[in-house]
Amino acid sequence: MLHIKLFAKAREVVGTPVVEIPWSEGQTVLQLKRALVEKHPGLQPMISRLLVAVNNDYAADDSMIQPGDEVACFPPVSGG
Amino acid sequence: MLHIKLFAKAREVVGTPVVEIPWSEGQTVLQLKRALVEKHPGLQPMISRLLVAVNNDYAADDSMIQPGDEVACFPPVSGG
Amino acid sequence: MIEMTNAPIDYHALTESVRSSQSGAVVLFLGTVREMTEGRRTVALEYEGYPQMAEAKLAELESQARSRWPIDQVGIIHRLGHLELGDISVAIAVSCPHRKQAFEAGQFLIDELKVSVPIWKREIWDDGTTEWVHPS
Amino acid sequence: MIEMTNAPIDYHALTESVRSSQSGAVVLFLGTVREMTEGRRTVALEYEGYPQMAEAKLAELESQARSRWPIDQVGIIHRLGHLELGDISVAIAVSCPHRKQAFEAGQFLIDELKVSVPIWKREIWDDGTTEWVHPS
Repeated sequence: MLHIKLFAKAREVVGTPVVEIPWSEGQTVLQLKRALVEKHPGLQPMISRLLVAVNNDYAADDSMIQPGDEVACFPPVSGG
Repeated sequence: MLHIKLFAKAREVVGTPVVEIPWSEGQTVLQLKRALVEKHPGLQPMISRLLVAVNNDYAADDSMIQPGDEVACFPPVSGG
Repeated sequence: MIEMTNAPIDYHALTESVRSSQSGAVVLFLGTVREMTEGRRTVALEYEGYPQMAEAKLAELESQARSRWPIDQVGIIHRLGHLELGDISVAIAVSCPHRKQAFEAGQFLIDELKVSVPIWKREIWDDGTTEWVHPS
Repeated sequence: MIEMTNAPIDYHALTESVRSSQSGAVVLFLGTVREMTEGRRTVALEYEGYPQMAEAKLAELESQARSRWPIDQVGIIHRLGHLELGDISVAIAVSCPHRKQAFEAGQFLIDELKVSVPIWKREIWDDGTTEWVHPS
């Protein structure tokens, strides 16, 4: 299982700050996004804007995620 | 008589913060500079850089100075 | 000093922490909660952050700034949680030998913070509605 | 607030005086006494001013800045007299709706102050010599 931290509107529409997704070696960020939306359809309207961070850095759609990675998913940032 | 306030190196080379120069209507900033240097030759090396302010504003060489004006003379500023 | 905090930001202590006799210039930037945005009235803002990644990203920004300007000291504090009108959401202090460097580095840090540091804000409007802010 | 003073500058009070819920950005600039200048070591600076004209010129600069940027509040304090290493010689605080405006206005004010405000400084070098600073 991969534990994915959610923030801001992504957390709000899912309703919880962490979700679990079954995971195996060799899968990518894009596959994670699709799995998230499948499990939590509320994320569908924002999928094109969703960002994924792996081990505290932004990860591109074709990046691999390993089972032990620290993973987060959130909309574009708006701090400051 | 015109009272001229001196600042910074101009004050230092003359040795006093205010000097008096005989004055009559219709004379200019340039005439003041010449009169100052004649009376205080220590100002000669810096005459080309000397600035004159009349009533709290910079005055060009051809500006007139009236007897009651507030007049100051000093080198280029270096605050901040 | 890089910090995420729920407490009010002590920008005076932050500024003192970057002062140094090796630097002739200090620039401090404060972001504060503004009431009016395009004609709409804000009553409060809520900031949410991913603190661990935010601190990592701010440390990266500090490194990038140090590679571009001769920075002496830098300090960044971002507040999270509920902020009222006028409250300080972010403070960035930077000291450099000369003023132009300090202005440029300070502006770079706040510009980049808004682009890459995982923090989100939600407007609470005076009509009671709330809205996650989209970056412009 | 425009002020010439012989006392240490309270930049915290100055910054508080420009904060406002109408502004999203505050920029504070501090000029401080730097030890090294082109390889020479300063031990102190002496600032002399023509306070009456300096305040008039600073008020003019404030007007010019207000005509170029939507400034909310601005405060400028310049210190005169004997300053030690690290002491603050000048503090400029400005608040604006948006950050770019505040950075630009702050930089304009310190750049122009150095050009037009009648204040002079004298270096006291570590070899005991003193030297009036020529503008660069």
